[in-house]
Amino acid sequence: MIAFLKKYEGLWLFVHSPAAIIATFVAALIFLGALFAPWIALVNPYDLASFSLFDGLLPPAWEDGANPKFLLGTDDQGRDMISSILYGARLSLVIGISALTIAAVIGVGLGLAAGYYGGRFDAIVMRIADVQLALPAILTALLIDGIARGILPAAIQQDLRVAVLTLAIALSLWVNFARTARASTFVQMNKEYVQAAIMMGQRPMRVMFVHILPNILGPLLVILTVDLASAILLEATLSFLGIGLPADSPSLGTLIRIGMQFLLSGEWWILWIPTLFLVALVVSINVLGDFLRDIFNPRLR
Amino acid sequence: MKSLKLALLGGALSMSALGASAETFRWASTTDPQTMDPHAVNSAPVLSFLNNVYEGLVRRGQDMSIEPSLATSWEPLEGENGWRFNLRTGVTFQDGAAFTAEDVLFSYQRASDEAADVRSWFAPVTDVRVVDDFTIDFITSAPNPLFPDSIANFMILDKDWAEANDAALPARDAENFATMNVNGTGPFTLASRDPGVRTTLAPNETWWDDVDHNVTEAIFTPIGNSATGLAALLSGEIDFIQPIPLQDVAQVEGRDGFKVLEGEETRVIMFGFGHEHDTLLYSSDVTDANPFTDPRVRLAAAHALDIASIDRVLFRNKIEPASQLVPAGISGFSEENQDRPAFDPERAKELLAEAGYPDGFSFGLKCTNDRYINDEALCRAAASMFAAVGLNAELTTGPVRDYWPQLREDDFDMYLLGWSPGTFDMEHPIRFLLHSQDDEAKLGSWNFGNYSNARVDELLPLIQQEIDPAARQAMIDEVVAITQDEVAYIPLYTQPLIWAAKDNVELTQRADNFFMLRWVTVN
Amino acid sequence: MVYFILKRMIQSVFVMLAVAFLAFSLFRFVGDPVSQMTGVETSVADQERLREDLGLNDPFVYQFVRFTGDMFKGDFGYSYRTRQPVADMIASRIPATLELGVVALIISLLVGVPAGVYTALRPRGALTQAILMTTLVGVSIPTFVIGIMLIFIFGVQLGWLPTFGRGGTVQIGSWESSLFTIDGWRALLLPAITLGVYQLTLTMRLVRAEMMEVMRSDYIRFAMARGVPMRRLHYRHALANTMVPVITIIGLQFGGVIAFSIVTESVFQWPGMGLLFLESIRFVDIPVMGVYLVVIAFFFVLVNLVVDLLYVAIDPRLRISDVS
Amino acid sequence: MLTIKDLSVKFPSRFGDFTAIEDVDMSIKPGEIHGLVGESGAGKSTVGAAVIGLLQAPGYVAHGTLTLGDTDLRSLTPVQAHKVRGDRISMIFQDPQTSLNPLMTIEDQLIETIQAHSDVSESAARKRAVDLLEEIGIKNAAQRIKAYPHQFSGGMRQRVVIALAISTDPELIIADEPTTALDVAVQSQVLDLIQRLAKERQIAFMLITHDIGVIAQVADRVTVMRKGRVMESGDTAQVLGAPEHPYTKALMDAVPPLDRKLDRFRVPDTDGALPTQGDVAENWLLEGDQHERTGLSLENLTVQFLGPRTSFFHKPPPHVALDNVTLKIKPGSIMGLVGESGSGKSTLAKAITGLVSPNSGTMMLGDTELPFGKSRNRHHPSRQLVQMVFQDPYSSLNSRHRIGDILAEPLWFYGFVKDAKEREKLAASMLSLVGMQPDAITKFPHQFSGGQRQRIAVARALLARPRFLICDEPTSALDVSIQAEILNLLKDLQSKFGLTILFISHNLAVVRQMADETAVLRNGKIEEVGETHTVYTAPKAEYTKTLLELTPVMPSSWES
Repeated sequence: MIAFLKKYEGLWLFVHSPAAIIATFVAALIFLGALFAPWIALVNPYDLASFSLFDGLLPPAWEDGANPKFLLGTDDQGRDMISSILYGARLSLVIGISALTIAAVIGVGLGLAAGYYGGRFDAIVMRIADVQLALPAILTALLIDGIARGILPAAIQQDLRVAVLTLAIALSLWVNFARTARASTFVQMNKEYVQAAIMMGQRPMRVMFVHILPNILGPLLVILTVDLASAILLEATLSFLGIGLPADSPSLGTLIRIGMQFLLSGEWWILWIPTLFLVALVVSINVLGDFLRDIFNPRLR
Repeated sequence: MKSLKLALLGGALSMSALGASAETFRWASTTDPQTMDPHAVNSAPVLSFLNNVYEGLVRRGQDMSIEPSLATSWEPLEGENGWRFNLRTGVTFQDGAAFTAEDVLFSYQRASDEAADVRSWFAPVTDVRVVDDFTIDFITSAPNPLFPDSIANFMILDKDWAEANDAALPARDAENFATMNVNGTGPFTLASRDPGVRTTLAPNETWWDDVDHNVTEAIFTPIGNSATGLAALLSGEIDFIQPIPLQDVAQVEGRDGFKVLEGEETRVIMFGFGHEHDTLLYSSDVTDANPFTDPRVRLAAAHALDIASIDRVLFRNKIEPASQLVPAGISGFSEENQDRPAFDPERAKELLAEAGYPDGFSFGLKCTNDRYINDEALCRAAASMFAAVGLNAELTTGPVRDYWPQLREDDFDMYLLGWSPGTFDMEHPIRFLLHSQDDEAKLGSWNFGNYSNARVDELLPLIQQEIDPAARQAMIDEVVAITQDEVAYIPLYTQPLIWAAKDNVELTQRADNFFMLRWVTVN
Repeated sequence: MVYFILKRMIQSVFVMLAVAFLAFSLFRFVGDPVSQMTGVETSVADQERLREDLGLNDPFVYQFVRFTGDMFKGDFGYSYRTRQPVADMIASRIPATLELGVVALIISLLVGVPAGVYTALRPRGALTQAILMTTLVGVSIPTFVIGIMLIFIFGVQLGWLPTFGRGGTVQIGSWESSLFTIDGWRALLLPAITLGVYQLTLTMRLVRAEMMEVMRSDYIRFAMARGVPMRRLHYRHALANTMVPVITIIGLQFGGVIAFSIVTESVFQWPGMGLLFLESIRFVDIPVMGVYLVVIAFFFVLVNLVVDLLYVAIDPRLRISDVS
Repeated sequence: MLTIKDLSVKFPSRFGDFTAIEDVDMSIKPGEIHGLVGESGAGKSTVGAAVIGLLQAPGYVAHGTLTLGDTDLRSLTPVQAHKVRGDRISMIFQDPQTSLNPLMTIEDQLIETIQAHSDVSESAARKRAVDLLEEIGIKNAAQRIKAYPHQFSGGMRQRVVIALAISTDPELIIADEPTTALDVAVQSQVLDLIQRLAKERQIAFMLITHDIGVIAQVADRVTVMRKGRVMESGDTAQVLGAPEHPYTKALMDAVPPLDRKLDRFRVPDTDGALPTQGDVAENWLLEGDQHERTGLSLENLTVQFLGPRTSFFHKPPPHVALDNVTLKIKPGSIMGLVGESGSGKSTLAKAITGLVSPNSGTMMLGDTELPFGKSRNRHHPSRQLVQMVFQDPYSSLNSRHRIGDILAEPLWFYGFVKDAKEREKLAASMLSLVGMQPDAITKFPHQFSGGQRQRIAVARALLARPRFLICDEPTSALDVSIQAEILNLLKDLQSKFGLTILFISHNLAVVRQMADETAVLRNGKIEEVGETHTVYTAPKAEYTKTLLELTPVMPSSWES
């Protein structure tokens, strides 16, 4: 076992850093919880008939006046907090991860091409990036939310809300990928294996994706973890501004927005339990991101 | 009824504390009045704020009854339809100019111009004649017993001042002098105005009425976020905030030094139907018909709702169940038809079976999420109650800015609506919600489902012109009875009105949510 | 040098035009302004006439050309909500947002840079792990939650700081500043901290990564070999070279600061452009939204230009031509 | 006087402690230049770092004594050690580009060092700094001192580094590869400067380098190291002229002589038996129309690069990389191309392979004309007929691809072998042809040494069945012994398959061993071209003469 660990430097470092272990444990727990939410959760918060109003505002089990059936209490609608959080985390992660993938595909594609062709194409891509940076993420989300409401037929608007939100978040994150991919591609371009491939007469697409891409995955992976955390936070902020998901299919962000109304009214758990959950999720993802950055950092090679 | 009495009690108390020491009074609300021009926008926050600066011919007292203001008395005209107003003498505007009938005529022309959003108040008025400096006649197209009531918010401004600063008409697109400056006859005048940030009022020394407030300076600041607003009150930075979220009532009452004023707003919350729709838009199982056109299905929906538990869980026992489109205590309230459909899921299922939908159907319920108190939570609760009897509601909530356009395009199966009668009389909701849509006559303009009943349409003009109160009430009762039997709408409850203030502040909470500085005493 | 600035200027104009076009073309879908502007009892006919007057029925391209045309003429149009000229509304709100943003940036630099240096020089220290963890938690809590927590702790419970608004401000020409009164600073502190937390973590982590990179470079090892005193080596040599790349990235993060300032301003009722923008969205006040976006794009472009100039000023290699 | 007694340094790693150097003994008298020579990984830099106390973390001195004069360096506290650094011991690094802080003027960095060790006023320190710069040969130093490092050429910058090193007149200076990054001409000036300083200021120099020529020219005594241990040490003439230790002998054999051409380097036979499955690849190469040897001829080829634009109005000044170069490479021969950095050698290679498009002139491969740069479409025959072996073995192979895939790519791309299994078999066989174990197919590039990677690069080039091979500094990144093996390999392959080779290098000795004809390139112009022997023994161009004189070389008198 030790030999196996030694073989891969990354693993050896992993075993020796408690922070990474705890973070992975927490993140894995949350991911699994979210994945198996329908089976674990007491009640499906999205199905209106599955909970009743009369169980509203019940405190967590350890406080008086609680109903032991709901370990962490219920929100104003009578939804069990744990089930809401699991479903909420699931939705937040679905949105976060799909937004990330879209952002990665757009960002890396444009970044690679900008780095490879350079010159005018590069300038254009960078100006588009500037325009995107000039529009803060919240703005992009607002505007896309508006378009969707304007264009899409009313009937399917409701179930497309998740897609609209994902696209909005993705559009505000692709710039990070583009900038990193472009910088790394510049470095690889004057490496000799790239010149060899170009000399052979290989098509630009093949040079970019078969040769250059594998060599710039390191820094991109780090961006992936860090941006996953900010995607989830962005979703929460959008919900706060009232643009995020509707209240009947809550994500973590919506749960926190609903919780904000009860901040002072004594029902502290409606806000703080989802917030702590979100912090645990985001911190563990960030810690993993830092750990990956150290692994891929050439200094360790 | 209990809530209105409470408000009265509050009022009486404040009258006694006279001549307390001079004080700065700081208060906040969620929205800032858009403009200082009394005729530019017909919205509650603006009219409420400007009622402290400008005055109308008549004004509402603490119990909402009509009192003399710039007009000392008024009587119906003989020989033609209309009213004669005898104006108060010796009144001056805040810049010293004398108040005469000319100013009233000028204000009427300004307020009824196309550029003024309040022109709908003067739909019945055909002509206005100045008899002499202190008498003026309003000629109406038909007998209009409620006319004086309907112009309580019609505020008078000085003709010369307006024309001198070329503010003869309310601002169309660019602002004019009246948007940022005032010259009224009211108890307070504008000291400073920083739109969206801070507006300060100072007492009007030359006010004609006797002063029973002790405010030397009033500072109004809008606070959008309700949690921040509450924090501002509890930290002592502001003396009064309207409204506060009802789940924070216990918290405020728990702290010493603060008090909560609870009352009923005149706004009735209800569900409306697409009477004219021939199919359901959002249904996954019934696509060829609109079950809601059958009154039995509408009654079933009414029976499915348990208002008592909504009150207990969502509103912490602060709402009054509503049986019709206006709350009790409003003129024209129909005493006979006070009972509303009881919570009876079994009866609801029977009705649905009778109507041919034994296992119910799915439909689209559309609600706002930022317009009425707990509107989103209410719709979710209602949807789960409907589901219990087989009416599977697919809930869509959204901000109010997109809500009205969607309703206008009939994009709903059932929708949430809150209505506060502008003239505080039953005729108002009948004119806007029950009369069938008729654009030229500007009737039924908010009757989105286009509920239409010939008898109701026939009765409206009669009600408007009937001078004798008893006969008028009888006709109103008939309309209420018809619409209750046909379940044109499902009235749910009247919305609670929660204000919070420091203990040392005496003020009066009025049912139309207007806040009058002149009844405030800070001790 | 002049060429460099000119080129950047031209590019900036394109960026701003693109932002204006993008923003304007999307506003048509954000809701119907007329329904917000008119009262409950306004008839459909009146609403239609108002829509006509405001030119909302004109073809889209025509509206856009008019919008940009007016802007170049300096006429930014009037707000649908308050009928005030949009230029005045935004101008009166710029000082609040700028001061908040700048103070937040200063806080993030004053705390972020030393923390970054410390954590870089003692990578294994206990305090370093503590700093890294707390800043990580700080950036993981949504901004609005931090804001409200600060309000309740310092505003309500302790009562030291005001819970909302800008406090006493002093009018200097047309610039309303809160930097010259104690009361102004008391009001500015909490929102600046809330806005600064995100930026602080970012700055610290950037400085840390860059500093560790620089510490491994040859000229640092040569300076060590020359026995240059450690303090001077860390700050005069290492930190100076660290700040060059860090400044560019901070410039790029400007968009983030603006985004979070919208949230911070709405929580603290801070009368800045962000709050005005939020209100104009609720009210579908298109002219204000349009001009806000263009002003933000202008600031973004300006910051980028300043960052580029800073870059050239700091790094002699760009300033002085090559081998003489 | 520096004395080192059985010094050993260890680096803890997850595999336990890795011993970098073990039982090293050495002593350097004031004024003596002591050469420390060995191949990369021999641990020479570690010795220097140990002496000045700048070992890369987590390395530590396991045991042994280090005494400078009468101070035991190991017993110093960190603060004391830092005081000694710069004051009594200084260091010079390899790359002048990165040794100076780019953001500080030369003046600041000089004054800072002087004031670090002697409390003297700033003006006095400035005066001393100016004198120092004058002493090491920088003209109008008083005015140039205000400049930034990037405003000096490579050679000048190394002089400034030396000035910094001697600014506190130390007893010992550790020079780690001080001239490796410099051109021949500048290198000899710096070496003279070091010799002058050693004599005049009685400074003990530890000169760490892999270049035996430099040692021969400058060092009084020399220590030869291999894999962390000292092989042999003594007077330079004795150790280099008549080496006793077999490793030193092999090392000396591997050094390409400048004055004569060897047909092959004497290379110690490799431990494993040479694998023989190379025949499959050999036959495959021969069956192609190889035998038809094709030459390359260039007619006044000119390549210009546009500098960065500095204004809208006038175009930026063009930088002429190649100035109408005419060159004829006879079919089946090896043409050497010699030139210093910046002479345009690589640009020529890029022009031929189409990476750069020349502005004018013609290029003929055999009898077909080669279209310029971008206009050469991707399926032009020259793409396959012309192949290239690059300089840096660590960047010429894609580190994320397996060796098998790297080698199979040309076979698949040019459509030589359709079936994947076949391709792998041919690739394995080619590996053994270039002297590698066939099982290398499944491994990744980072699992091989520099020399092995260069062999793989040659195998890749051959798998395209080229007729014309360009070798752009193929061995300058390798150690002398490895270089010898690779050069032998290229000689064998050229003679066996009759390839036409363009061999580019800055090292005159290496070109002499390989090329039939040699061209000398300077600032884009051909200074001289001709049969190699005549160019080396009777150079016509003045530039070639100076190059031959300045190249540090073993004095023939030491030949055994």
